[in-house]
Amino acid sequence: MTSGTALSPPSNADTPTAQQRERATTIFERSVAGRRAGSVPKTDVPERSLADLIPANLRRERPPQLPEVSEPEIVRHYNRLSRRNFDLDTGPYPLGSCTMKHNPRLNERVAALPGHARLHPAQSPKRAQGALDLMWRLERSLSEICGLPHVSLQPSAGSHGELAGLLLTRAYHEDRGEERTRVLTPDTSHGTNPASVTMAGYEVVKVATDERGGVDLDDLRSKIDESVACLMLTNPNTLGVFDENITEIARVVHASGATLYYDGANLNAIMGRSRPGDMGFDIVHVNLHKSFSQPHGGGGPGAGPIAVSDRIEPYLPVPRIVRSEGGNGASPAYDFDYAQPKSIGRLRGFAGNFGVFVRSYAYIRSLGGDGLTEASETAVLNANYLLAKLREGRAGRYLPVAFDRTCMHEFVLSGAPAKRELGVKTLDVAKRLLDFGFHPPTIYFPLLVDEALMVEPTETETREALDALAEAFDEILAEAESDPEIARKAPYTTPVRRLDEASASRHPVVRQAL
Amino acid sequence: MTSGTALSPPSNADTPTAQQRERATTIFERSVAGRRAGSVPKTDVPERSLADLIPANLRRERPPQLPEVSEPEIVRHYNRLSRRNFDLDTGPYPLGSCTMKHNPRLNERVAALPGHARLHPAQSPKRAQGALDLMWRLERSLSEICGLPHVSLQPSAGSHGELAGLLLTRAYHEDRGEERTRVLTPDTSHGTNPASVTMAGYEVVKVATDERGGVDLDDLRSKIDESVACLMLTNPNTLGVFDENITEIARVVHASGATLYYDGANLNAIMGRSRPGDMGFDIVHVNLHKSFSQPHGGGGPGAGPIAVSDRIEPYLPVPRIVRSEGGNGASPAYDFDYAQPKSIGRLRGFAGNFGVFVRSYAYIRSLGGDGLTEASETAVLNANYLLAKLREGRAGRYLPVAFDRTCMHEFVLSGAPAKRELGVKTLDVAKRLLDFGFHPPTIYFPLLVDEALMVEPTETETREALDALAEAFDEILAEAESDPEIARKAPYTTPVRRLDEASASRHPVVRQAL
Amino acid sequence: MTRYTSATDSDRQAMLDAIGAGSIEELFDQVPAEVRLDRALDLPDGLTETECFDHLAGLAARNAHADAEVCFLGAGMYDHYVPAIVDAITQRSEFLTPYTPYQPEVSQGGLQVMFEFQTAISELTALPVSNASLYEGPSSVASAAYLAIGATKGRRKLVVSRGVHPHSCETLRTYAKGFGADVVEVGLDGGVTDAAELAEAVDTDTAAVFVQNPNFLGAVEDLEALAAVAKEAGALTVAAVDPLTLGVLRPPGESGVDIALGEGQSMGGRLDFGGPSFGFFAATEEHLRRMPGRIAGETTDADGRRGFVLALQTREQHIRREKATHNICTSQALNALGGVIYLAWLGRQGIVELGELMARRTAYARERLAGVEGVELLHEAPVVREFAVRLDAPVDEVLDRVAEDGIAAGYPLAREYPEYEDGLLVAITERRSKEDIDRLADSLGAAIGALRTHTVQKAPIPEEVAS
Amino acid sequence: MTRYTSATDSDRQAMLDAIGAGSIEELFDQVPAEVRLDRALDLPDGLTETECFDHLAGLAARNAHADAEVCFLGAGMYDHYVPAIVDAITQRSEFLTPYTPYQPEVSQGGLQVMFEFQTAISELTALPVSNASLYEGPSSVASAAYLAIGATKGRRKLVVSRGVHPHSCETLRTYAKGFGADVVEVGLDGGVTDAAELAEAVDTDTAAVFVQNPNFLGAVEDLEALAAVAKEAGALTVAAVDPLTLGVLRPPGESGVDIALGEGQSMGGRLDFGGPSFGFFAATEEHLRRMPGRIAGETTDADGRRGFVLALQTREQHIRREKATHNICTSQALNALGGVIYLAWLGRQGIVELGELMARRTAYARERLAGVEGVELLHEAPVVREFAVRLDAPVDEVLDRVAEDGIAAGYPLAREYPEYEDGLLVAITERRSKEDIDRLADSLGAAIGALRTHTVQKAPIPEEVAS
Ligand SMILES: Cc1ncc(COP(=O)(O)O)c(C=O)c1O
Ligand SMILES: Cc1ncc(COP(=O)(O)O)c(C=O)c1O
Repeated sequence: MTSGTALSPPSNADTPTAQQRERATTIFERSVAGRRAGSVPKTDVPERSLADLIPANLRRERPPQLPEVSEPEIVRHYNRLSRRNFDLDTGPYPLGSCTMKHNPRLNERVAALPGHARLHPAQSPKRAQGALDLMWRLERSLSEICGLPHVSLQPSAGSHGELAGLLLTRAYHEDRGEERTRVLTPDTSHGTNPASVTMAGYEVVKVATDERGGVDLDDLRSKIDESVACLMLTNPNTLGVFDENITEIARVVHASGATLYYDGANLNAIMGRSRPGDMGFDIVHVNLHKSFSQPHGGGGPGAGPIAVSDRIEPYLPVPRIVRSEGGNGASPAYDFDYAQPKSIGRLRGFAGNFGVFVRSYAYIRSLGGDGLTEASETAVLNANYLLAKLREGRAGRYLPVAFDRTCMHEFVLSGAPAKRELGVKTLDVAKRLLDFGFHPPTIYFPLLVDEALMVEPTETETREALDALAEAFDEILAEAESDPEIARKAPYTTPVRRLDEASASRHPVVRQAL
Repeated sequence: MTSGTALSPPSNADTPTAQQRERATTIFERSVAGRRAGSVPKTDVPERSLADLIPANLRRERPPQLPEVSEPEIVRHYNRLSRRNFDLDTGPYPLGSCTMKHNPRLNERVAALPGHARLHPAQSPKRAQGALDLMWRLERSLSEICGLPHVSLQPSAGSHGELAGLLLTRAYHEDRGEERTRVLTPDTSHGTNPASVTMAGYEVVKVATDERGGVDLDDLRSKIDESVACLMLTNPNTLGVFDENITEIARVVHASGATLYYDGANLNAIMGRSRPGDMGFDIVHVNLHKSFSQPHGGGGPGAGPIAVSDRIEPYLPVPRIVRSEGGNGASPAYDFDYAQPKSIGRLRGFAGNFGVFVRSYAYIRSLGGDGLTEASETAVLNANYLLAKLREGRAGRYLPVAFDRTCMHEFVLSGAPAKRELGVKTLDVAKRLLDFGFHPPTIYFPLLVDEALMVEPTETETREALDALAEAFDEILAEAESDPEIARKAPYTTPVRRLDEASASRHPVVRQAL
Repeated sequence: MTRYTSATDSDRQAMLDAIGAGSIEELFDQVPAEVRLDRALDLPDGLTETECFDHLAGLAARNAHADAEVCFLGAGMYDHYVPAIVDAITQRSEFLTPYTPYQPEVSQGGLQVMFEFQTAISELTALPVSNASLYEGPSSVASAAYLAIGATKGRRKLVVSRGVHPHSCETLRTYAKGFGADVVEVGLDGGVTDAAELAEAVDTDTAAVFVQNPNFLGAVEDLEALAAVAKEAGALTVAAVDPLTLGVLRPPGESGVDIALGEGQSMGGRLDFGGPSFGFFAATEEHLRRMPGRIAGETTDADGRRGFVLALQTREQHIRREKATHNICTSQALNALGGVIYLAWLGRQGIVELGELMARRTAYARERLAGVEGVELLHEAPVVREFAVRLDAPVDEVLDRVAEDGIAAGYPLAREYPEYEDGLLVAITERRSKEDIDRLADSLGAAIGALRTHTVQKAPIPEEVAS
Repeated sequence: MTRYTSATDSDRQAMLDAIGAGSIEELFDQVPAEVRLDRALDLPDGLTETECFDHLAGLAARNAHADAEVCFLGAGMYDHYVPAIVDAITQRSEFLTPYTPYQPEVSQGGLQVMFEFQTAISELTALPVSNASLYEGPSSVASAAYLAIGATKGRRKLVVSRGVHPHSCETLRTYAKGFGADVVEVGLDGGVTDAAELAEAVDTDTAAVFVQNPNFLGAVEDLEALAAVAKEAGALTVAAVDPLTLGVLRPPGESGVDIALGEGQSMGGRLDFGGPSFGFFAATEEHLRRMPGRIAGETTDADGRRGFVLALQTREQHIRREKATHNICTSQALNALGGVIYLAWLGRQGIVELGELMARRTAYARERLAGVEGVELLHEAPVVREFAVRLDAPVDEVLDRVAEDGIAAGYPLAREYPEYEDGLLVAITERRSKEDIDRLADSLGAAIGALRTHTVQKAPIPEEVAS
């Protein structure tokens, strides 16, 4: 119903859609010499030739070829372009590991308040007390949710948080005079984990996954030693299952002196139900653009605050936010503290993605503690319900769940049987889903699972939407039983059809020729 | 190009589009008992049973069956619905007489400022000086543009302004002890004109149009006498031509003691070039949602301020805005004046559509006097260019212009030859245009012209867009030459195809059954 | 070139060539010299976007708005919270920029919204048919009179309760001149419409009786009793109702009312200093073909798909011209969209909870203020969201003082109700907390106290008052 | 049920039945008891939308923002006007809510925007290839270091001009720990990078030289001369540039720079107390396959239609994992969209006019302030949008006084440049008029004057000063 496809979509491309008939035209191609939208105020100070102000050799001769278009053309161009995107408000977006939950517009409204949106980052903290107070409150909230005492909001996204965590780990060990060189990550880990490890100057060592989908304890024990700086985990992990051995894992890691890092991308499964700090993690990053409703914006912005234990605290990035209780009834005062001798230093300019903090803080206050817990419970309920629905149908046979147990907020299917028995790859199923008005799940990740489909419905999808999604899967597999070509050539109804990604990398064209 | 159709659209409905496959589902049909979006703050005052506050016989028993839906469902529902509309930011919208010009987003921004959007209408004028100042400035601007000294912003739209003008006329004549019963309108006039005449208690008398498209002077002379209260004109009129005899018409009308009313819907043709006041009009209404860029909103809101001459001024609606110069350097003060003994009284609550005033005032200040003049010049240039382009192609033969002369901001074609020679009606051409990605012109108006198409491109369309529109017309007529069925059965690509309007009126279903 | 046009000099030249004209001047030849403006408009030069924004922001800064004050102003428009989704959705170009849906195939979004809106209003009012909006409240009352005169075969008397919003009464009088009808007013008794006086006023020439619920003084009327009087004489009953009270108050459709209408601002609308908002208009089945304004109807397309169109257009000016049931064309579609989004957001439970919260807070506020020295109730009738008091000090001066505490205390009745020269109307919404109400009470008390002693110094008065 | 979820009790029951679970509790059985949270989160209760709005508005009200003050703050982020169309377009769900475009067939909008963005950045910097955004300015500098180390086969020395933004230097130092690289700083001379000192610092182990233009003190650097020194030693030149000066300043691509990057906030971005904004990153062709971040590329679909995809993904973490050129995943796509809309809005003429206006106003402001008693220029190098002065009074106290006049006078240099303990950085945009500048000058003069005489009273000092 929400998916909006009463009848099944076309299975051929005989009649191109309106968008398909339209040649993609860039704003630069719409440029006509002399046209313009914006205008700059007239000079109200003495007219001076630029020659007097900037030496000739430092001046630009030919202006950059920016587009020359009128305002109506710009608005029409980008409005039309926007309709070539699938978005969260079009239909279900069960993209595994990405937590595509509803983006409340209240958060956009409060982020746009001039007191937030128009606050200059170089404003004296004395005159930005509301902003520091908000950041302080968000730090405290995340601390409670993660079960770790100290928070830095500075990292700009999850991977930035990972890098921060690894540099904190390095600082921690070096401060204790230890030289550690290796970081362990499960073979199911997200690509940012190993990439961050390398950027932090460590060597990546893979840890195997056991038959329950958790960390293979024997493999872990065999690989851990004094050269290991850190174990990076996601829990529930990218298979959507909770590692039941987490306490033992933490014991082993701590015994070796390494730190235990929590990749918070899957926090949406356990808010109010379980806390990384209580599991023994030393460092956690949180993706505010996942569990805390910051819109993804087509690839950002986000924010990746980190929460840490006492032993890591001295190394947190600067500036820190400090609060001093206002004596006799006065309200407390907030300030930035730069004087942290052991700090790893800055990870970016100013104090982080404040606009994101505003949205996520508004989200946390809107739901409250119970609401966050209910959000996680419903996310897990929705995932298990969708999985059950899929099992009932053809997916049960062609797209079995990779690890057959109760899942958390997401689950991973294997398209291996579909490929084998129907000749339809996971990629084909995903593309065909587009014709049914759904965004496909994450595909071919985690690498561990053959032909993986990683499905995360989130708590904000309705039961009807999940039913419709399950039906679509079933119909696609039914089609494939009779004619696999349909999926192999899909999609048919999207603004463009299957794109040649290989050639785009072989002969990259990365800008409009002018 | 802007139209976005490189290839011509399908000419059959064999493959329904995604939107066509989707059954229209109302928000009420999405309702599930117990779901909700908004929440109401908890009671912070003593809990009281309603029974103590409202007698049982005045209380409601069963609550109204409003939808029960979560916020994500609402957002998705209306976002998806929105895509079933054609809008100004999708493509050209040459709807004659409606002036579908670009809607600047700056105007939306300033209208949303809390000082405007959150200002209560019952606020004391003392504490709303900015709002009254803005209204005063807008009144003065419209006065200058119309060439008439006095303005009331109160009317809510054009037709409201017309009614105001006719009630002003009544008050004016009655005040002079005259009993006049008839109002003249050309046969080309817009439907609101005669409808307003009737609501104002007058009898409508039609005046003929001459072969140049203007008022037939002989017919006018033959019908005017002491029983005539007013002549309502649009100039340029709905044929898009300027009445060259306007001065003589004004002389005749005034000689009879009647008032001359100007329907300002076409003001966009002459801003800064000619002024109704200078033509001899006593009363003018201005559609802020046409010439002054207030978005049409799918059928409002708008505003229809009126400008009048000295002799009409005493009867203007209350409240009036009055300005008192602040003595010695103090800034002037503004107030509402209700004490106007001869006023016709109120036409609505409070002081008019203030939010619209803000947008239109911002528009006037953005363009300035020269900008407004250029807007009108470009509107006339665009119309004549499009007409020339059409003439070059098949439209010249099948859709000839009704009055063959230079047009102003719009022109009227006659589909009579197309109907006769191709068997394709104006309605068919209009529906087929939808498949080409254009909104059709106004059709079957003015009534005077057989199979009329009324085309108003406005100044904000690009030359490329006009070329594309002309091409589309030509292609449609080419198709019709070979196969008229294509147009007769169009459209094929819209969310729904041709709708049965007759049955909707024969057996009206005007609400969702629950 | 303005920033909203795109014709460059070379565009202009090429276009003139295509037209075969030598200059733009030439295109205006048809405008006779004597009516051409031979000078530039006497208006300020155009501003860049940033200058224009700063100028408008400067004007806005001179208004005391409802975020800058604690606002107890009502009198027809109320400071209810506007959900963020209302702005987010109504600002989408697809809803913001189209014209009235004359081409239904590409207007299904707007038309379905109208259909949903009509359903919501029909549910609220418990009347079977609703239009898709009118301009706003008071002019809708006048439009109902036009309908009533037609429906009652030319009866020409309009009987109006003094409890109806003064703006509505004045608008009705303005329009009545055109209708050739007489407006007769019926007074109040104990805050509500005087039923006996009404019975006397209504006769066989009466086209309609106009009442409001809650009425302008906040009192809940007995619609059923009043409607009975009208029906008796074969007149229609027109009730202006407050939509957000319809979760708790008996709906007009269950009270014998023929036409229910009202101001829609409180349903997701901005205050906007009074407009744009929208008027709603619902009626019994028999009046469907006399309704003013647009009405969306359900139908099917060539392939049998469900779809929506403008129904019954033969009522309208663009078809029926001088015989139209009304002259309205552009209405308030976008505001009505905001209304239906708001009602879906509030939902079946919310509309009741909101009514109950308002009733309880209003009761608290009324008692709290009644307890303030120098304040007494203007009437004792039941109220749900607004109530009237009398102040023992010059109202305008009191308001000015209270304003200094950052409070807009209410709407002074004096201008429109000389008989309540000392009257003040106080409105409550879900945004006015108990704490706000207590602040109001304290500030009012202080202001009245100060002004009274102030008066004391001015004129000698009996001890007992002075002490 | 939260207002963002829709599972009612009966939904929940039906869903549990379908799952075959007795309770939601049961679904969490896999979480070992010892790590389950057996209490409610210690967070405040949820708020209704209106309460939440009021709470956030209350916090916002405690910030002195750029509409409430005349803002001369810069230091990397600037108060430029954000055109209304930027908000209108970036707030459309279709751009606001999607994830990174992993399914290109339904992400052509976002992908084409990236392609247009890359083109605009390439034009601005006069470098052939650009990515689709990084987090923000300073971390982009560190990312360039990572590229340079790879590109120079493991050279491990990073030479940084003291004219580079302190936040960038500090971020570079933080990252360098991970890279195992050394950061060496080169000082300034007369406001600009000391070329001689640079020449000494750069050697064959130098991976890259980092400069900024205009530099942190506002001075325009001679990029070409500095780049030549680097090239000499086979090191890359990385220039952090201010995009809105590139209409008038010689672009890095024409000055021998290998990598140009910077902070994008000034191009249509909000101030947002420092983020989110975006970083841009452009380079010479040879570095394409080492670039960090997303890059959109043009291709064709199965029917030969033009389309866009994420190109060169084999550089990225989700494919190459530990061998990736960078770890970045979520970036700043929405802010980059704002940037390309802004640049299209400003256009080819506008970018030049804006640069000229800033240069002229900055020159005026610099002279005006230099004329103020107690203010002198910190350097005489050419400037275009920002300049540095020294104050003859405690800077922080001066700023507090000036703030009382509703002016944010500038950025104090003391913390990051102890050698300029009395330094103040003043930024100019198209929003700061001559009038604003004059107000600043007067207010500064008054504040300094007051504080000096103030000091007089404190300590005895030579007459000539006192008089
Ligand atoms: C499991 C996991 N870890 C890390 C990340 C990286 O987070 P970000 O994209 O915010 O850098 C993601 C994002 O997809 C993820 O799913
Ligand atoms: C010529 C003319 N007159 C009057 C009107 C009525 O204006 P409004 O829709 O604002 O009531 C219109 C609107 O289409 C019109 O075109």
